[in-house]
Amino acid sequence: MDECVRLEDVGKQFDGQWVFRHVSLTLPQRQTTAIVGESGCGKTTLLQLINGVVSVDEGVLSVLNAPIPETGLPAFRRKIGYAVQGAGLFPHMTVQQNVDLMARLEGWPESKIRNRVRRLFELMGLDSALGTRYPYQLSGGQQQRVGLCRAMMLEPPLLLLDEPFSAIDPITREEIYGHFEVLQQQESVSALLVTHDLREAVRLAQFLVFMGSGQILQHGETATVIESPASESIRRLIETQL
Amino acid sequence: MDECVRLEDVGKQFDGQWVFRHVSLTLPQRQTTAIVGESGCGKTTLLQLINGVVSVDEGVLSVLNAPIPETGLPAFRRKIGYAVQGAGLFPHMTVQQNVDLMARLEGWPESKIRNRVRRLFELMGLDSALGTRYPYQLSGGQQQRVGLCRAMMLEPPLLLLDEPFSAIDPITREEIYGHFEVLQQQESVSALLVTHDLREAVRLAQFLVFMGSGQILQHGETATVIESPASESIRRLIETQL
Amino acid sequence: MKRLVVTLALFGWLPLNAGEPIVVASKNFTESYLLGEIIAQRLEQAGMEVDRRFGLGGTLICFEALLAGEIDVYVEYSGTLERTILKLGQRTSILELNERLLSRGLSLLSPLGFNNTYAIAVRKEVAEEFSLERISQLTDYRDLRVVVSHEFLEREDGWPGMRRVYGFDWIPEGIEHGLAYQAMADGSIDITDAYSTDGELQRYDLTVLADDKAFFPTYLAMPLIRDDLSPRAQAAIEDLAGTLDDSSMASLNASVVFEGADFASAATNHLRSIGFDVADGRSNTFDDLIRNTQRHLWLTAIALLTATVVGIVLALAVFQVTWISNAVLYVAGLLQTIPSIALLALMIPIFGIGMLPAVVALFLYSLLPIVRNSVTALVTVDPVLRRVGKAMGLTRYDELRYVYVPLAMPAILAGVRTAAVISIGTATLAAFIGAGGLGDPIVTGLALNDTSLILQGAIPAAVLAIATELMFEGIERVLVPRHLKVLEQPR
Amino acid sequence: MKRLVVTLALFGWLPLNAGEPIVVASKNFTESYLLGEIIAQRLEQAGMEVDRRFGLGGTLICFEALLAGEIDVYVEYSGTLERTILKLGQRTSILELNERLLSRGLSLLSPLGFNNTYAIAVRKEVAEEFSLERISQLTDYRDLRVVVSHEFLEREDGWPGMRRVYGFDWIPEGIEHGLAYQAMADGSIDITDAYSTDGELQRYDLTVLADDKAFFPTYLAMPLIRDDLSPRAQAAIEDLAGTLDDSSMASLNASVVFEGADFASAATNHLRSIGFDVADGRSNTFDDLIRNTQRHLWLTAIALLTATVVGIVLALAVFQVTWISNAVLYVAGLLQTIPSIALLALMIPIFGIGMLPAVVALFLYSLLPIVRNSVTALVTVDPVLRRVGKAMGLTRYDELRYVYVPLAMPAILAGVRTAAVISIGTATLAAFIGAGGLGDPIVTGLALNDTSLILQGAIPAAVLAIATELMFEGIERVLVPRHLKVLEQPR
Ligand SMILES: Nc1ncnc2c1ncn2[C@@H]1O[C@H](COP(=O)(O)OP(=O)(O)OP(=O)(O)O)[C@@H](O)[C@H]1O
Ligand SMILES: Nc1ncnc2c1ncn2[C@@H]1O[C@H](COP(=O)(O)OP(=O)(O)OP(=O)(O)O)[C@@H](O)[C@H]1O
Ligand SMILES: [Mg+2]
Ligand SMILES: [Mg+2]
Repeated sequence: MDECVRLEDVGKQFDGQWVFRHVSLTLPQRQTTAIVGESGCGKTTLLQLINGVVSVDEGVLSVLNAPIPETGLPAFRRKIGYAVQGAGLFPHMTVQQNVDLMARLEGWPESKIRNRVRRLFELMGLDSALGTRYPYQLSGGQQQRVGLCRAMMLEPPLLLLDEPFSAIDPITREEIYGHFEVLQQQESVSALLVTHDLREAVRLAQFLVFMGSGQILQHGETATVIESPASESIRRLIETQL
Repeated sequence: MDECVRLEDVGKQFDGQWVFRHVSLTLPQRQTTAIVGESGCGKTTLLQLINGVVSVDEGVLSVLNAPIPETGLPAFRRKIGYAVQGAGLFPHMTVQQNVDLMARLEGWPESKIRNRVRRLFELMGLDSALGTRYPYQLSGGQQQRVGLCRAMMLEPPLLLLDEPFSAIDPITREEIYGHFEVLQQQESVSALLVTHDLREAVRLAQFLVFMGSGQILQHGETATVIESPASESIRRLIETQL
Repeated sequence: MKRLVVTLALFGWLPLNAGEPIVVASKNFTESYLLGEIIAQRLEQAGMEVDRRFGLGGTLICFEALLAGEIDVYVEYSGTLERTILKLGQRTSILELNERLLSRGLSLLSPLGFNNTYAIAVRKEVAEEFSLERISQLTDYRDLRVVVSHEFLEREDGWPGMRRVYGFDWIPEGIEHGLAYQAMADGSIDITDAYSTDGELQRYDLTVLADDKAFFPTYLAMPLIRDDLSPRAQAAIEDLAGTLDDSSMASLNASVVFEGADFASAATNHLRSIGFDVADGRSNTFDDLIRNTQRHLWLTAIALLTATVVGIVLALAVFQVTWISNAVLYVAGLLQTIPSIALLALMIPIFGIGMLPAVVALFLYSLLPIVRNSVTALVTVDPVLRRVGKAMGLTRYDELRYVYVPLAMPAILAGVRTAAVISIGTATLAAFIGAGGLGDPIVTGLALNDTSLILQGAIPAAVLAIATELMFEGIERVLVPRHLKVLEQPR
Repeated sequence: MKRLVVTLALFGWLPLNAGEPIVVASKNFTESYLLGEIIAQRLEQAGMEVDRRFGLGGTLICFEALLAGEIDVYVEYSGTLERTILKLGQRTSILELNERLLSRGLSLLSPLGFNNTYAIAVRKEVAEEFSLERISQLTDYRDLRVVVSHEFLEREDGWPGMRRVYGFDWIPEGIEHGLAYQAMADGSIDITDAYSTDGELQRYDLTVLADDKAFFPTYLAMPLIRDDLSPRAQAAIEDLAGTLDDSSMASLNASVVFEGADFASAATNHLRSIGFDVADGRSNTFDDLIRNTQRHLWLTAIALLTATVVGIVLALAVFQVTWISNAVLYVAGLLQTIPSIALLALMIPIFGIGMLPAVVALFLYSLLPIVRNSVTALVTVDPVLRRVGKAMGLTRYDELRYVYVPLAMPAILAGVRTAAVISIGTATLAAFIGAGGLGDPIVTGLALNDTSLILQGAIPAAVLAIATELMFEGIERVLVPRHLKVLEQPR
C-alpha cells in the first residue's frame, strides 16, 4: 500500500518544551486515518507539521512522497486541504470569497469555480444564500462548514481535518459523513481526521491512532484497534464511547 | 418550581430575516436545561438574548425574575456566566488575566481570587502553568476550558454554556461532567447548555429542549422527552445518538 | 503612470500642451512686474490663457526657470544677458546674444524700446537755459554743479570711463543716489546720474542728455522666451516691440511708485494708450482662486500619490524585518524634523525652483505617517489569520494582497489621510520657491498685512482639506472590508 | 500632573525656582542687544546662570513677556515707559513710573547713565571754532548751516517745540536722516539732529550740544525687572548704574555697527573697562546646545503629552458616533492646514510670546495624527471581542480600558510617534516667537547664512528625533500586548 505521509522519530517543541518526541507514523494513501487523543496532546501541532506551517525540530518527515520542500511551499500546500480548528475564516472576505480564493489564484475558469462551490455547499448542507455573507454573520456550525468547503475547494489529494464537525448537529453531521464517504471514493483522497468523537472516527476512518501526551499509544486498522486495545485506558475509552 | 428565565412569544431577526419567532420557554431555577438543535437554528442567538447582548425584536423576556434592565446592564450580566462559542478569549491578556479580570473589577481580595482560579483550573483539568500563557499558545481544547473558567469565575447563579465541551476529549470531558454535577449542587446554579451531543445533554440536563429552524420542537423533563419523543425525527435522533 | 498623467490632464491639473496657459514671469522689482503684466495682458487680449509667476527672486532664478520650462517668457535686459548670464565681452550684438540663446532653446524677441541704463539727468530749467541736449556739450558748461552717486563715481562704466570717452577733466562730488533727486529738486545740484527709466525723472521734471558718444552699455529690455512658445503668442508679444520708450517706461514706473497705481491698471492704461483694446484691469480674483487651488491640488495630489505608493511599497518590503523597518522609520522621521522652510531651501540647489522641489519636499513630509501607519498595521495583523493564509498555500505576494493589506487598510488609509492634510498645509509654503498654489496669496498677504489676500489662500485651503476628507471617506467606503465597519452597538 | 512637573524639574527641564536661570531679554536693535548682553555677562560674572532671550520683536512683546514672567529683566527707556507703555503725561518722574510699575509686579533699577534722546550735533571743527557747548548758544550763530531730518522738522518734540523753548526764529531745511551724517562729514552741513547714542557721532567726530533748557524728553535707559528677581541679581545689575554715559554707549554702538565687533566681546570689553573682571567672550557653544536642546525637549514634551492625553480622551469620547468623530477630525485637519508660521503669528495676540503660544501651536499640530489613529484603531477593534467584553459585564469605562485601548494601542502609539517627530520638526519654528529651542540657532543661522550655526540646531534636533524613537520603542515594549509582537515567520 502506498504511503501518503510518513513521520520518523519526529519531535516538536514550543519554548523549549517538547510537545511530543519520537513520533513515528505512516499514513496510507487513499484512506482516512483518525487521530483521537487528549486535549493538548499535540494533534493540531502534528497537522501543522505536515502542512509545513510549523517546522520539525527533530526527525524526518515526508509528505506526498517527498520531504517538505524548501521552496515552492505554496504549490505544495495547495495539494493539501487543511480545515483549521475553529474555522479560521478571513473576516474581511465574504463566504464565497473565502471558499473560492485559491481556485481564482489557480486560474480556474469561472464556470468550474461556480460548479465546485455549488457542489460543496450542497454537500455541507449550506444555503447558497450564505455566499454573500461575511463570516461574522454566520453561526458557529455554518462557519465550520465553510472552512471545510474552503479546504476541499481545490480537490486536494490530501485532507487535514482538525475537529471539522465539532460544531455541527448530529443530523447534519450524519449527512456530511455520507457525502464524505462518497467523496473519498470518487476523488480518492487521503485524509487525516482529528476528532474527539470516537464513533465518528470509527465511522469514517480505516485507520485509527490513539495519541497520549507526548507519544502515540496505539496505531492500526480501525477494526483491529477496536478489537484489541493496547492498554486498559484505551479499552475503557472504547467501551464508554461506542 | 421557581423560574430562572422566561421567554414569551419571543422573536429575533437579522437584516429583516427572522431567526425564530413565537418562542416561549421557561427555564427552572437550579436545574440544567440543554438545548439541542440544528446548526444555525438560533441557539447562540437565544443565549445572547438572555444575556442582553442582542435585543429582542418581539415578545417578552424575563431573566432572573425581571425584564432585562435598561440601565445597570453590567451588574446584571455579572450574574450570568456566559461561555461563548469558540472560547472568545481576549488575545492581549494572559490566561490568568482572562479568567480573573471580572473578579478584580468586582474587588475580590487577592486570596479569594487565587483560590477560585486554582479550584476552576483543577475542575477543568488545566495545568496551572498555563496561567501565564497567552491564548494563542494554547490548544483549542485548552482555550475552551479557559473560557469555561472565565464564565464560572464570579460564581454566577445562571450559566449560559454554548457548546462548551465540543473541543475537549472524551476522558477529560467525563471528568468535567462529574465536577459540573457536584458544582451544580454545591453552588446551586441554573444552567442553559447548548450542545450537539445528545448523550451529553441527557447526562447533564434535567430538562431538554429540541430546537428546529425557527421554533421549538419539544421541551420537557429529560426522561419524559427521551421516552416519548414528540416527532419522528426526534425519535430517530434519540435512537441513533444514544 | 501614463494613464494617470492623462487623467489628471483631463481635469486641467497638468500643464500638458493642449490649452496649456502661457507662463509669464517677472523679477521682483517694479519695472519687471510692470513689463510682465503688460505682456500678460497683451497675451490675454489676444485670446490666450496666462499664468502669472511674478516676483521671482532674481535674474538667475528667472533664467533657470525659463531653461527648465517652468516659465515661458519674461523680460530681460541685453546688458544683463551679456554680462551676468552669458558672461560675454562687452558690446555683444543682439544677433549674437540670440544665437547663443537659441542653442539653449531660448529666443529673444525685439526690444520693447527703452534702454534702462545709466543716464545723465539735468534740471529742466538748466537744460533749457543752456540748450543742453547731449552729454558732450557738458565740457562747455563747467560751472554747472555736477554731483553723482558714489557708485557711479567709482564704477568703470560710470564716471571714470565717461570721463575718458567724453574728455571731462574734473571729478564731481559724490552723493547718496536716493538723495540726489531731492538735491536736484531743491536746486542745490544741477546735474546727476540716474537710471534712464527711473520714475523720479518724471516726478522731478529732469531732462536726460543723449549719450552721443554711446558710452553707456545698453540695457535694452527684450522679451526672452522659450523658442517652443506658440507662434501666435510670439506674434502677440512681438506687437509690443518698440512701444515703450525711456520716458513712457519712466512714467509708468512713476505712476506705480509715486501715484500708487497698481501694476495691472498701469499696464492696462499703457496698452490702451498704444492701441490695444484690453479688458478692464485684471484682478479676476475668482480666476486667481481657481488657478491657485488647482495648482495646490496638483502639488499635493502628486506628492501624496507618490508618497502613498512609495510608502506602502516600502512598508510592505520592510515590515517583516524589525530593524530594517525601524531604520526606514528613523530616516523618514529625520526628514520630518527638517523645518519646512529649510527643507524647501535645501531643495533649490538640487531641483531648482518651481513645482518639482515643492513636490519632492511634500513627498518627503508625507512619507512618515504613511510608512509608520502601514508598518504598524501590517505587523499587528492577527497571527492566526497569517498562519491560515500560509496554510492555504498563498504565495508571498498573494498573502500581502489578500490578507495583510486588506486587514491593514483602515490604518494605512488613516496614515494617508493624515499625510494628505499635512501636505495641504505645508504646500502653502511652496510659494516661497515659486511653486505657486494657495500659498501665493497667503505669503503676499502676510507680507502686505492684507487679510483679504490671506483669506483668499486660507479659505480654499480649508475647503480643500474638507474636500479631501470627504474624498477619503468615499475611498474608505470602497476599500475597507465591510466587517470592519460594523459598529453595531450592543447595549 | 504635579508629580510629572516635579519629575521633569529633576531633570532640569522645568524652570522651577531652585537654580532657575535668570532670563535676560533684549529688543531687536543694536543698542538693546548690547545692553542685554552687558547685563547677562554681569550676572554670570556674579555667579548666576543666565538664559538669553534676545531680539524680541518690539517694546510690547518685551513688556508683556516680563509681566507674564517669561523674562526677568530687559533694559527699557524712561520716555518709552512714559509714553508708549504707561501712556502718561510728559515729564513723569522716575519715582512715579516706578510706583506704577510696582503695582504690576515690576520694578525699575537705577539708570545706566545715558539718555538716548534727540540731540543736536555739531561738526567738531565748528564747535571748537565757536566754542559751542550748549544749544542756547545757537541763537548767536545764525549763519551756521543747520539741516535737520524731515521727521525732526515736524515732530512736536523736535524743531517746532525746540524753537519755542530756545527762541529760534528760523526754519532749517530738511534732509534724510541717513544722509545727514555724510553731509556733516563732507562739511556741507554744520549742525543736524541726531540720537544721542548713535554710533555715527563717534565715527564722524561730532560734538553734541547740551540741552541746557532741558527741552528734549528723557529716554534714560534703565533695567526693568520683575520685582521677584533675587536680591543678589538685583544688586549685581544695580552695580551697572551710571556706568554708561552717552558717549560710551555711542562708541559701543559704533564698535558693533562700524567695526564689526560682536555683541558679546563688545560687552566684555565695556565691562572690563569699568572694572568687572568678566570671563572671556561668551559663546560657550556647548552650554548653548544643552540649553537649546532642553528647551526644545521641554516644548515638544509638554505639547506632546497634552496632545496625547487630549487626543486619546477625545478619540475615546467620540469614536462610537461616526459623525462626531468625523467632525473632530475635520477640525483637527483644518488646524493642520494653517501654515506653521501663520499659526504661530495667530497665537501672539492670544497667548503673547514665549513658550505658551509655541506649546499651544505644537499641541494643535500634534492632535490630528493622534486622534485619527486612535479613532481608526478603536473603530476597527474586532467586533467579536467587543461583544464578549459586553457579555462579561464590563462597564463602559472598563471596556475601554481593558478591551479597546489595549487592542488599539499599537496604532495609537504609531500616531503619537508621528506626532512626536512632527513636533520636534515644527518646534524649530518656535524661535520666531521667542520660545527658544533648537530653532534659535537654525533661524539665526539661516539669516546669517552660517552653516555651523544651522547645524548646531539641526544635529541635536535629529538626535532628539532618534532618541524619541528609541524611547517609544521602550514604551511599546511595555504597552503593546505580547501577542501582537509575535512576528513568527512560518515558512
Ligand atoms: N449578524 C448576523 N447577520 C445575519 N445573520 C446572522 C447574524 N448572526 C447570525 N445570523 C444567522 O442567524 C441564524 C442563527 O444563528 P446562531 O448563531 O444563533 O445559530 P446556532 O443555532 O448557534 O448555530 P450553531 O450550532 O451553528 O452555532 C443563522 O442562520 C445565522 O446565519
Ligand atoms: N505557540 C505555542 N507556544 C507554546 N505552547 C504551545 C503553542 N502552541 C501550542 N502549544 C502547546 O502545545 C501543546 C499541543 O497543542 P496542540 O494545539 O497541538 O494540541 P491539540 O492536541 O490540538 O489539542 P486540542 O484537542 O485541545 O486542540 C498544548 O499543550 C499547547 O498548550
Ligand atoms: Mg487542536
Ligand atoms: Mg451557535
